[in-house]
Amino acid sequence: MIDKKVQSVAEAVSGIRDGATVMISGFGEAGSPIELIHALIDQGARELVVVNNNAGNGYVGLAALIGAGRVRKVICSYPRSSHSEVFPELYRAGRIELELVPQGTLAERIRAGGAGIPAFYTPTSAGTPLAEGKEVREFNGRQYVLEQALTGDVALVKAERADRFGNLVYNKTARNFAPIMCMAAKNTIVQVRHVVEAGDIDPEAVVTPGIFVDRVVHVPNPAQESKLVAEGVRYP
Amino acid sequence: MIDKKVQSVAEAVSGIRDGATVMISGFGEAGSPIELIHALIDQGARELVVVNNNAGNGYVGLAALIGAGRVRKVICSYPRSSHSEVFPELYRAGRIELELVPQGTLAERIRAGGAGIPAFYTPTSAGTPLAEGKEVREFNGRQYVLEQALTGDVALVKAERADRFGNLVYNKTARNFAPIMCMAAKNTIVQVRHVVEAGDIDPEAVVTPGIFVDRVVHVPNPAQESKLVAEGVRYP
Amino acid sequence: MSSKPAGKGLNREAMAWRAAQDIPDGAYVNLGIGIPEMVARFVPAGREVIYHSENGILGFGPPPEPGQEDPELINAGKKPITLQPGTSFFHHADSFAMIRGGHIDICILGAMQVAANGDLANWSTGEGGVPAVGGAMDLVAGVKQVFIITEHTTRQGEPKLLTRCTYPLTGAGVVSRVFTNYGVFDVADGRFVMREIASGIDVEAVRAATEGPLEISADLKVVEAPVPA
Amino acid sequence: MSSKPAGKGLNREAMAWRAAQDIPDGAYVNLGIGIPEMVARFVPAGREVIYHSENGILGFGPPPEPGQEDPELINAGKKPITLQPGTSFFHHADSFAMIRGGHIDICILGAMQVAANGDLANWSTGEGGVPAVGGAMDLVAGVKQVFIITEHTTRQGEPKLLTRCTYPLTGAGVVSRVFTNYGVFDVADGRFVMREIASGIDVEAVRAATEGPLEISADLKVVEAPVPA
Repeated sequence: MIDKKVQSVAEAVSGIRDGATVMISGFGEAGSPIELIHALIDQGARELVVVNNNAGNGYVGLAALIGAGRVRKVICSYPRSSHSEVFPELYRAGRIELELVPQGTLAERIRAGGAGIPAFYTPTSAGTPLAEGKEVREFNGRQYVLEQALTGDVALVKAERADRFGNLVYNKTARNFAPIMCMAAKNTIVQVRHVVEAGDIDPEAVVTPGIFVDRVVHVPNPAQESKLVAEGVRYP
Repeated sequence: MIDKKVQSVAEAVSGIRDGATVMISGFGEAGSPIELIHALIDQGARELVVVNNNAGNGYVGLAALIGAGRVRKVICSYPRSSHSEVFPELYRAGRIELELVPQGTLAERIRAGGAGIPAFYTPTSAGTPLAEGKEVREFNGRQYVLEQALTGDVALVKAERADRFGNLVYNKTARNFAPIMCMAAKNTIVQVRHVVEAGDIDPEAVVTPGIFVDRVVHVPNPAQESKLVAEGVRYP
Repeated sequence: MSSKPAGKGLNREAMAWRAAQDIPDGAYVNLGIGIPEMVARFVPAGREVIYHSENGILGFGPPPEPGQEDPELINAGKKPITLQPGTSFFHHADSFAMIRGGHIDICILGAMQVAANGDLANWSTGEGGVPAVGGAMDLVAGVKQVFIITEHTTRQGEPKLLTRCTYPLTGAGVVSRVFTNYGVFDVADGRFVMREIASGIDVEAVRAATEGPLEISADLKVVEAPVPA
Repeated sequence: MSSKPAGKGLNREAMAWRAAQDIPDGAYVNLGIGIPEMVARFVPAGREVIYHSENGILGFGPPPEPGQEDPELINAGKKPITLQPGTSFFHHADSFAMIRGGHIDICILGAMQVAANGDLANWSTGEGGVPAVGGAMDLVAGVKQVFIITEHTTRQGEPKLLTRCTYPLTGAGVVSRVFTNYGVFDVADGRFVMREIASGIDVEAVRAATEGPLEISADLKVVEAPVPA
């Protein structure tokens, strides 16, 4: 019988290797799989390339992973926020690499990676410094930039509910990058607030079909990043 | 107040021009907006380019539109079926044009059209006659074919439920091409079994957000194409 | 025409109010962070506007009452918002398909510099620091009409409406209208066309504060902002 | 080795049964129209297999009881299917993202011709008529393993396992295994490697009916099909 559930976040992140490309869901704190990220810190993989919209807040979650020196490079659209200290400091010191990608191009590159599309043209960034070094081509009189797919060795994702097949639904705007990251990674690891029986999720309302999911771990009361930041928590 | 509902299928298809590219949802009969197609026959637009997975069955729906001589060209993946007479006859007589597209490429071209992506590379059809005349390019040691976006002047779509904003949900495998056609057409016209109040569709379960929909018409008891075909019905 | 000292013109609320008047009933609108976010408060009664945010929500409502915030119900500015009848959620690729695919009618953004050819610079001064772009380049590339709300000059008094942007571009030839504290400007045919002027502001003062080519509409009107200026 | 006349070998059910044995527990599988569709009936007990169909469904069940058919619940062959716990629906672009993106483990298709270099021809004889391709080119381009079930020769007795396909290709270098009425063949390193032979079939008869380079495995086994042949 298919059952993608594992018993702990430690088991969920086992096997992630040094040098892996790790996609991490979330837009700011909404949808950030903070317990999986902390488990990855404990697990110890190094030289990671992280794909996320941002670069973490305070000293927990993604910021803690970066702060622990585990991340070689961040691919993101917006690495600044009012509570981001860790990434800016390392970046200014030349100790971490940044690939800055417009947010929609980032989303489309991830979606392309999941859909078997190696590259596509987009109008975004044409005529700007972010198109430098990239092929530009005209279609119907307008300039478009060639962008390449992004894939992950691993995705760490937060969802609301899962069944044993890995079918997922999300909560409100915590959905954001999660569904496309599930598609684009070889090994998709999901923390969920609720584990339900097969058949309990309406087949019309499944957002991520289980085919895109490898491991599911039950985290019934996930931490809220902004609260941890406000409390000055540091992980570990 | 926004209200995309119109009062009749005739009003729904009003304004469709000669020469328009018309995307029509459905996979065989499942999801085919048969009442809208019949209204389009009555409306009279000619020289249409139709995008559909197939080319109609019997002498109703899409087959009737083609049989009425309204269609200049069909863009599809599979124009044959056990009950398709109209298209094959016109095709053999050289009286209708066919652009044959692999089904996944067809879906992706439509999705690209809706997403503002003018072109993309795909492995599908590389090394086959359907790649002839197309740019082929290597990424990571594999051959990919450049495919262009498809957009529609109009989409005729069948859905299960809509609210006044045009938010849509579908029924089972009748969903198929409808959501991406809603995205790819300038004027998306939808027939629905049920019209519901705003707020009655779970925001987590909306499949097509209303931004992709222009007109909604209530067709509470849509005909079943296979029954009409079995009964030998011809439209008009 | 006498050249009296320029007043401050419209305040932030008045600029947001003026931009809101140009949003038609039924429009799909994306509002940037800062003054643009305030626009929603000033849309005229009777117009139903549907707001989109990059992080995957359409048709959301105003900020919640204090204490009712949901950290998983936010806009792209990471501020709390609310559900209302007709809201829908979707993932990031679908959200930017709406943007890039030309489905959003209007986006309203801030600017560091706007050029008379429609170029916009609003993400980087090009001077180092940590670069961050977010969804701005996607919005200006995809949304049908790009409106800008900005102070007419920098805090140092330097013009922001230029012949050519000197900062790195967000998009080339993308801006169609600019709302500043001095008035309303269309961007057309390589110049700024001033359509409306703030009460108490002198045309010559606007000329002096504008580096790019500026045409004054023969039909120049005064901005009628009911918001206390 | 004596060359006795070749029997017919496995019948359609036996071919489907044999292919079904090679589907592991937990696999995501897409079955083509015809004999491949029959494979689902023969998956060994205890293995849970998740079936995908191009028209936007994953995890569906067997055909319904007569009278229970739903015209809006069908597979890509337009035949009625059923829901079961864990089924999900999605649109066509997402469905082919599963295919093209390498998320389906195995697809099983029919063939007009298969070549020893893995080329497949199964959509057109190139001889006119109304061409139709469906999702075959997407499946062979994207699915991790492509299995073929086919009679070993055409009705006219012409070989279907060739050095090079003469019909228009569905995909180049895509087939990994072929199940015929004569046995089981891996496609590897530019040749067919016969792993198993149908009971009552002579190796020399297989050689005679195979145009492409054929190697007989040193470990050749007899297909153990419990299905009446």
